[in-house]
Amino acid sequence: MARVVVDVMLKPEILDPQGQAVAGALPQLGIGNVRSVRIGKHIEIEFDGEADLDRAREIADKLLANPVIEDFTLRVEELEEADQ
Amino acid sequence: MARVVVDVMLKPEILDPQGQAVAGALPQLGIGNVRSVRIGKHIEIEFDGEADLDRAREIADKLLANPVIEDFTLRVEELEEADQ
Amino acid sequence: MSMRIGVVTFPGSLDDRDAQRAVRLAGAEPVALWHADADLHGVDAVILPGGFSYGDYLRCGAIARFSAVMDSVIKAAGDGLPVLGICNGFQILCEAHLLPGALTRNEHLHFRNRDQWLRVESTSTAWTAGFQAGQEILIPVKNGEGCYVADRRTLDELEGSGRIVARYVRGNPNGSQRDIAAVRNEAGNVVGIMPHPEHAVEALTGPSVDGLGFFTSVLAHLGAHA
Amino acid sequence: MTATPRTNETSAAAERVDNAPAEAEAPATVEAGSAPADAGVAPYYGEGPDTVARAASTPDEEQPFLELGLRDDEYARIRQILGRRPTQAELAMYSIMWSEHCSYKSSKVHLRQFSEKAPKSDTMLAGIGENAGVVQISEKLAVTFKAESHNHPSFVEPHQGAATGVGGIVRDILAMGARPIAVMDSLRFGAADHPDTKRVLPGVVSGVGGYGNCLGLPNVGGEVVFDPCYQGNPLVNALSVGVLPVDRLQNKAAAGNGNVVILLGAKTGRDGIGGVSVLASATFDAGSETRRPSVQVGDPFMEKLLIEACLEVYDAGLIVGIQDLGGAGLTCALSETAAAAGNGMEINLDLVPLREPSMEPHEVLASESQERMLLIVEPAKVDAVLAVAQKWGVWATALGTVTDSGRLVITWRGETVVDVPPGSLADDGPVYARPMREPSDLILLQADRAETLPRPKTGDELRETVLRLAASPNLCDKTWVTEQYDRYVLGNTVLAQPEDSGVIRIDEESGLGIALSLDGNGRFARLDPYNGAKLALAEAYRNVAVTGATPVAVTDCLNFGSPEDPTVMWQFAEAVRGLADGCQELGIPVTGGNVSFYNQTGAAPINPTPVVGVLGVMSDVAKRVPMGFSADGDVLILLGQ
Ligand SMILES: Nc1ncnc2c1ncn2[C@@H]1O[C@H](COP(=O)(O)OP(=O)(O)O)[C@@H](O)[C@H]1O
Repeated sequence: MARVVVDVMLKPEILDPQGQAVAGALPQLGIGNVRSVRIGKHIEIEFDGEADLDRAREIADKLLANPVIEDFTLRVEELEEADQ
Repeated sequence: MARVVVDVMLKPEILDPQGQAVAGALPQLGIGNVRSVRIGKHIEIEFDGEADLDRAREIADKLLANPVIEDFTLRVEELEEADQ
Repeated sequence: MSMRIGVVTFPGSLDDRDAQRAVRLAGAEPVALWHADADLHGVDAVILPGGFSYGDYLRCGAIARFSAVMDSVIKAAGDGLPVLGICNGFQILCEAHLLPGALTRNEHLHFRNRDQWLRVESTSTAWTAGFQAGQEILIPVKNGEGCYVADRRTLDELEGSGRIVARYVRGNPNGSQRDIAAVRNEAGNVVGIMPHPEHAVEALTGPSVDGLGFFTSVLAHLGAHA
Repeated sequence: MTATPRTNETSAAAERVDNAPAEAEAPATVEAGSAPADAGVAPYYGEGPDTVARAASTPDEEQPFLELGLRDDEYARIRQILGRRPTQAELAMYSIMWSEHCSYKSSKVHLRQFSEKAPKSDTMLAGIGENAGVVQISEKLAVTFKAESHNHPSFVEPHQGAATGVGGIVRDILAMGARPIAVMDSLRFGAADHPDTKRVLPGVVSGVGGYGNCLGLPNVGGEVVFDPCYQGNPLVNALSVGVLPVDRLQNKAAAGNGNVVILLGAKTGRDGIGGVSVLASATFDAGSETRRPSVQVGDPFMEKLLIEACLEVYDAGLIVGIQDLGGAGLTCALSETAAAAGNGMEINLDLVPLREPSMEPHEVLASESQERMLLIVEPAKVDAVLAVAQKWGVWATALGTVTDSGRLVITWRGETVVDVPPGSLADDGPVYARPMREPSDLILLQADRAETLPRPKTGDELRETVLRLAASPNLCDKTWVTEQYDRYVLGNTVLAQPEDSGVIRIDEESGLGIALSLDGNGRFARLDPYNGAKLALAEAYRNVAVTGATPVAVTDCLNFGSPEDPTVMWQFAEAVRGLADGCQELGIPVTGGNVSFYNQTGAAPINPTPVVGVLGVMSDVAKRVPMGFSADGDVLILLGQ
């Protein structure tokens, strides 16, 4: 069993209000050295058998990312690696 | 200049309706070998100078993730690496 | 002298003027508080209103929780000041850890606005003392992230200590665990509620006037403790 | 903003402008640096920008005006106006301002009837030609409302297209000096069971809801209609209404030599500059691929802050003029405000806060970035305006000054790239009397009468018909849609869905309020556009009247196919004539509206779809009449035939 990780981000030229709002709030936390924040989606797809990169790409393309405004990257992740 | 990437995921015991909705739609695409889909946030923080991992951890801890329901992971990413 | 009840405006607060109206209709004086001003101006109670503070982009209430006014609210709440968080205000109270649990994306993934029946289960709070235990009331619910979650231990503890203030009845609009619509802190001065009592204070504009009870309750509570 | 194809772009210039007095930005964002001077820049045009001086010295340089949607004779006229070829930035500006969407070049000759046939009125404080019509409803208060389309963007990216449609109409209302108090949406999709409807409908609904809910504006009504003719071309028509004290009415004229021009709100990015990418590809060999049309993304949180900041600026009397930035961005705002005052302007484009520092001048001028307003401010009040912006966390940047030169002069990196008479952009665009012809199939369509359909004859058949009707997508319950909209926020919603009209209380003390309805019927208009438009008007008028309100004003959204198709033009002309006649008969004016042409898939236009909004006034909303039976034993009476 293995996992494919898909990261979906807005294309660079597309406005990211989320990231902007977070970046704008950082000074309130006393943080001044951040230039920008961009926020996207992190998706973990677990397959029954092998990690199926082609299937994952198809899922990302059809369901996870909106090609009009978003790009995505894919990678296989070993499952031992626990979160956090 | 470099970037810190923070991935925020719901804790495993918290229901993820978005991930479930995607997983539930897969059979319609003829995809049967997916065991589960979980959807979280992928956040890219760019610093003015060096990538500041401690600051990033502080931001993630205080703001980006809610410890009641979410976990996060951090990593530094080199900036040459273009998006997708 | 009439009671003075503060209503905080954050950038992106939307129901702040509605909360002020409800306070006025209940017979108190609404006092506008500003997120960047730590001064609570001597108010007798505070309402954190609904809306989309900071666009609610990251997580509802996550950013608002760091405002100057919240430092004061957190401190005053510890000293017993009655605080009511409605919708976004409830989310802010959870983010500030004044209340347990968290509010997440509605189970059905849509924003939903409907007239909702609730059962009031705890009347030992500053904001619900005027209701009968078990009373069913009708007030609007409207949220995209109103699904109340907490781990099982917290939920059991809330239930065991009577800290579930209201539950959804005749349908759960967002998938909240154990149909939770409102909770309180241990002392009962801090209450968070997802539906909007301030939208049910006039027969002309609301589905009922049941919401008024929250605002008259706090006045009675303040009067009794004056 | 509408569905018409985007065009745009050029650049130009001669001489330079000097720059603006002050620059300030609010702390809303962390990204630093508003001036693009420090930008890492892609080489532009080899030796630099296409300046006015360069344009004068290279008269024969080929320009992509056709790709920008300009005709040969239009291009020739631009050259004649300028006495030289336009610069790239200028060409962009003319192509935008002379597009169908901005110039109303095909519709103007017909729309005149609205003014000509309108009843005399002294309560109409602003009418057609302003950002939105304004009607006085009491000694102290006025109401402004308008409908607008965002059809094409909503097909490309349903959520953002619909969201920015709401954002755009709300800024029109705001620009009049009003606090927006409600929205409505009239939606048309393809067949309910078509796979693409599954993509478009939920996206549009979440976009309308997401933006309106986050702005805190109750949604008080609208329509959801399904018809295969909208499959490739859904209609998203949004209406907003606002209220203002009569003496807070704003106007867009950039009056007063020496006054400062301030851009307020979001940073400028490459949003919606699809048309302009033609220019990019004409001047860049490499790298132009990344410059493809960029979807406009809305930030309702920013718009909420913008609303509060503008209202504070109005109440403190800090501005002389204001204009929202809509589909044509800075180009439209600068030229319209200057033209409205008969003035000139000197603008330093380097001062525009940019999201992407590498933007070219024509891109900055054509950008459709959302959540921006242009203010005209006396120099002594600039600091006060900047302080308000700071308080609300929105960017505010002085871009230049009003002049009495009669020229709009724009510099970029020290060079003049635009030098034009603003009126030539805003007011003197081409006007066409397009050929018109009745569709040849109309007779056949009209001959196919309902009377020839089989009628249910038995109780069972009748039952089956009733059930089929009740379950049909166009008649069934719309709760799935309307539940996603906040109808309670602001606490003044007296009637909303499922009622025939939205009713909103304006004055808590007196109970003064308004009623609004938004209706259309494309199928009927296809059969008879003249009466179809009248029918839409009558429906909205009746819906308002039955609540107990007195109808006082009309707005419209006229959704049609290509005006270059004579049969579409005929449908349009008939519909306008019908609406104007209907308004004349009912004695109420059209105070504003919107034309959306080119709603077609290939050669197939949508059904002609005039959507009509009617505003009514009620002296005491407590007397409103809701629909539905209120008590046992009430008597039912059918009025009319
Ligand atoms: N897109 C929409 N946005 C807001 N309200 C809507 C929308 N579509 C329908 N409604 C509302 O839902 C209710 C029912 O709509 P509909 O079934 O079309 O009724 P009617 O035929 O009486 O107009 C009406 O109050 C209408 O205003």
